[in-house]
Amino acid sequence: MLDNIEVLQVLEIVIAVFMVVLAFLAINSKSLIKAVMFLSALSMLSVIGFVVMQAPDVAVTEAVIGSGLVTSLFVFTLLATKKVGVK
Amino acid sequence: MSAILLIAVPLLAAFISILVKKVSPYLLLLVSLFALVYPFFMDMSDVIIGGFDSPIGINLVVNKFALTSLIAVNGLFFLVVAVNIAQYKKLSSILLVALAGLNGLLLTGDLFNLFVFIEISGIAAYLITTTNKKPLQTFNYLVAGTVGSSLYLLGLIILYNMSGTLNMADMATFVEGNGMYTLFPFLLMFIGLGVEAKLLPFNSWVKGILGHSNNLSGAMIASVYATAIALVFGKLLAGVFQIEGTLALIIALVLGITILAGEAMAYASTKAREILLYSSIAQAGIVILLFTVGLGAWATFFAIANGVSKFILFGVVNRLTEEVGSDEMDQLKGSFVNNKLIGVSFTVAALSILGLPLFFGFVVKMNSLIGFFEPDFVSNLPGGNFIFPIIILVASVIEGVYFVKLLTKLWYKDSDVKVNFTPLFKYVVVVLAVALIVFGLFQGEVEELVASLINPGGVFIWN
Amino acid sequence: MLQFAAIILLMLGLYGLLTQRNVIKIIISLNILEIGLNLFIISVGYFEGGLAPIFTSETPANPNFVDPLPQALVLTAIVIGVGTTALGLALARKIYQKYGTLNLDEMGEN
Amino acid sequence: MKNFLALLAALGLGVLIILSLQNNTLFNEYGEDVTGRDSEEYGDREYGEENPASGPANIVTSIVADFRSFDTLGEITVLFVSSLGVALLLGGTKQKRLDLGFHPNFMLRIGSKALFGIILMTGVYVTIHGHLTPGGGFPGGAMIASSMLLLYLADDTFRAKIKGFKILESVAGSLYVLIGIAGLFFADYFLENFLNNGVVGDLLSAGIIPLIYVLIGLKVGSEISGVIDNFLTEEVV
Repeated sequence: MLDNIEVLQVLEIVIAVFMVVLAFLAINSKSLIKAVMFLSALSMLSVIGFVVMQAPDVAVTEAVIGSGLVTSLFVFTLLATKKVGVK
Repeated sequence: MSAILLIAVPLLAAFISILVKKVSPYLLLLVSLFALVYPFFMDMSDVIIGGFDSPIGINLVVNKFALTSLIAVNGLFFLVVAVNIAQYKKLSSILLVALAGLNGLLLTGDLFNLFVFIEISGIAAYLITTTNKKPLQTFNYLVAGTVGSSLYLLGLIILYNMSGTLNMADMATFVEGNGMYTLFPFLLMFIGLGVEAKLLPFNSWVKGILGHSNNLSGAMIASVYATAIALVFGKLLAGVFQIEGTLALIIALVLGITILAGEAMAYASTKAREILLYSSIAQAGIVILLFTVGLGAWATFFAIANGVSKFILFGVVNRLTEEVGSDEMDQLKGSFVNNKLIGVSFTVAALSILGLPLFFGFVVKMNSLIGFFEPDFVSNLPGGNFIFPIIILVASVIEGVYFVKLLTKLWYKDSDVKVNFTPLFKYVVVVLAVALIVFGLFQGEVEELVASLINPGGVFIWN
Repeated sequence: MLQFAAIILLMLGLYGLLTQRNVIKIIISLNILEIGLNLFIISVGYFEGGLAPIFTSETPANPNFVDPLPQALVLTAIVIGVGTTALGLALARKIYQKYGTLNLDEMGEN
Repeated sequence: MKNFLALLAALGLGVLIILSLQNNTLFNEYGEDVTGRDSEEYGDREYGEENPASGPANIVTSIVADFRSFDTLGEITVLFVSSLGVALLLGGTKQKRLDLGFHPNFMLRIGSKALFGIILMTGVYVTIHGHLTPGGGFPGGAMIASSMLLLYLADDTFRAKIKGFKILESVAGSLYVLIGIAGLFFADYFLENFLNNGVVGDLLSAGIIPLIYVLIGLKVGSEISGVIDNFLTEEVV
């Protein structure tokens, strides 16, 4: 049986690795809409990071603002500049 | 009366002004006049916000340095607004926020609060530059500014991790005892502010912004903001981080290169606005260099003299450019023949920056140079007593060459360039030019005023 | 562990800012930098076994809270980040209107 | 070559951060205890205590809206000025809704309208309980704005009444500053809490803080709604 602290440590490592990978993908992805989605996922993972580090206030704020509203603003900009193939 | 009103009143006016669009320009004029007059009636004591003593709460530091800075910056701000507001009524609310941000920068005694005010005044500045109608250049400015403030925040957090405080006075005590460990975080904060202050190599945005500036944005960024940021640098360098040794040498060398590179690029340019903007890069370098080596009192007045001159120079050149349609020196040839009064004021401002006798610029430049050789001036740089005065002198010589070149072109005899200046602008420019001369003539009085800024202990700002 | 990820995010954000030539990508890099910075700030206040800084009816006497100040700072930083991002995206639209592209290399002006 | 230099700069930043942190404990066990930091005093109260120096049960809230409330005033100013900027850049006299490229079907329309109410209520709840539970004015206001966003998505011709947002924004912001100035008169300092702090943990506690958080929530909500509206319109060509 793993105790709480160990579970947390494993979780931390997993989140950390995924965050770095997502950031790398967001920067290097050719498609803009994919890059925005990677950024959104990265922001969502950072929310878990904030919860792990005992910062629930920050987590709630980042979840709503960082991954919700900012992503929608990005998508609207992409739609307005007609760079996405949605039709 | 509490200094907090200098920030609270513009903010309140800004929030109200979006509802009453029609009267908002007058509101702006009224509030900026208030901000200019209010410092004269302010109590000289620190202000606590929220009822919690610093470092638990945030405090505002009110001392002679803050008062001097506030009067200079708010005065310039008022003039810029008064001259330009009729043309840019749409920006009233944004300018009110900018005023609150600038006052906050100069007053706050908390390092994180300073970051907030950097962002407020920064965003207001990006929006002021959107009037240039050059979105790409504004975007570059925004990215540079945001990265700069992020680096500032990073440095601040590393310092917080070491010291456990965000208060400037407490941080100064901590830095004094732990000079070595604070080297890198300080460097980050220095770079962060250096972006706004146009220091090399973080000034790639400057050309895009000031090279396409208009009446409002040129005077705002090159005069008001430049003065304010230089004085904030002074506040940090003289009050919080009294750097010395290798770090001081590295920073001073960066500044020296900034000065010489700025002057060289100004020399090489043929466009009037570019000459001025590269010259302001060099001037910013000189001011911050003076703060770095510990000649804070004169550096303060150097920044103010530069701000006043730049107001005239950018104001006139932008108006000329607007009318002629180009800022190539050859196109502007002879512009002053039909505008003698403006021409004389422009010449006074240019010669003052150059540091010729009779002008305010001379008094500050000479005294700053003398400061290096005073017997009780202990330079915190190895060999600093000689290298840096020489750099400043060389810079002045190059300035002399390109300003004389610019002036001879602008005063060229045969010309059909006719530019109309609004009467208000004319008066303001002439009054400022007269002020430059008056301050230059009453040299003794100015020196006394500056001496009163320096306390017996040699400590210049902190009380 | 998370503070290392934060530093790597900071580095990736800076790298992206310096190499990307697309306006949207630059704003994305800026956001990555900001997320890294926020995580870093929180990690400065965290220590293992610390409690979230909220008093409830179950809070023990002498609670061992994590440092709440960095959390308050991050709240401020997140909101400021949204402000600059929104402004940057609005500028991106203006740039697109003017040049017809979002790529800095295709604008023929710099 | 340019990429290499960028890589070098990024690596330099990382290495220097790590080096500058080695002389303290961050890398052994994250940060340290709050002992010795200024923040030691922020949590200086107990659950159920009557009228402490700062009332909220949530310590982060007490920093954001009480100890360092001035920062927060600056922060909403940042949001205020950037929403003004977005309006300046994207707004105009001739505006139409941005074509999203799809028409919402029946399910989306009904579902969004049902969700609108729920999200709005959640936003209000989070705002009002900001001094007791995680959340507060910023996420609460953002949730209110998200509910507005849903309305936009549910109906591709929907335009909100921008004027209403403006009034809300202006009034909330002005009231925040006025509460601050009231502190100057009723107590001694700007933004000082001039009401009784009550019992830590009660809904009606912490003096002016819930009031400030509600104002922040309204202001953030109306500002972000305004930003969304501006992003979802385009000029008529």
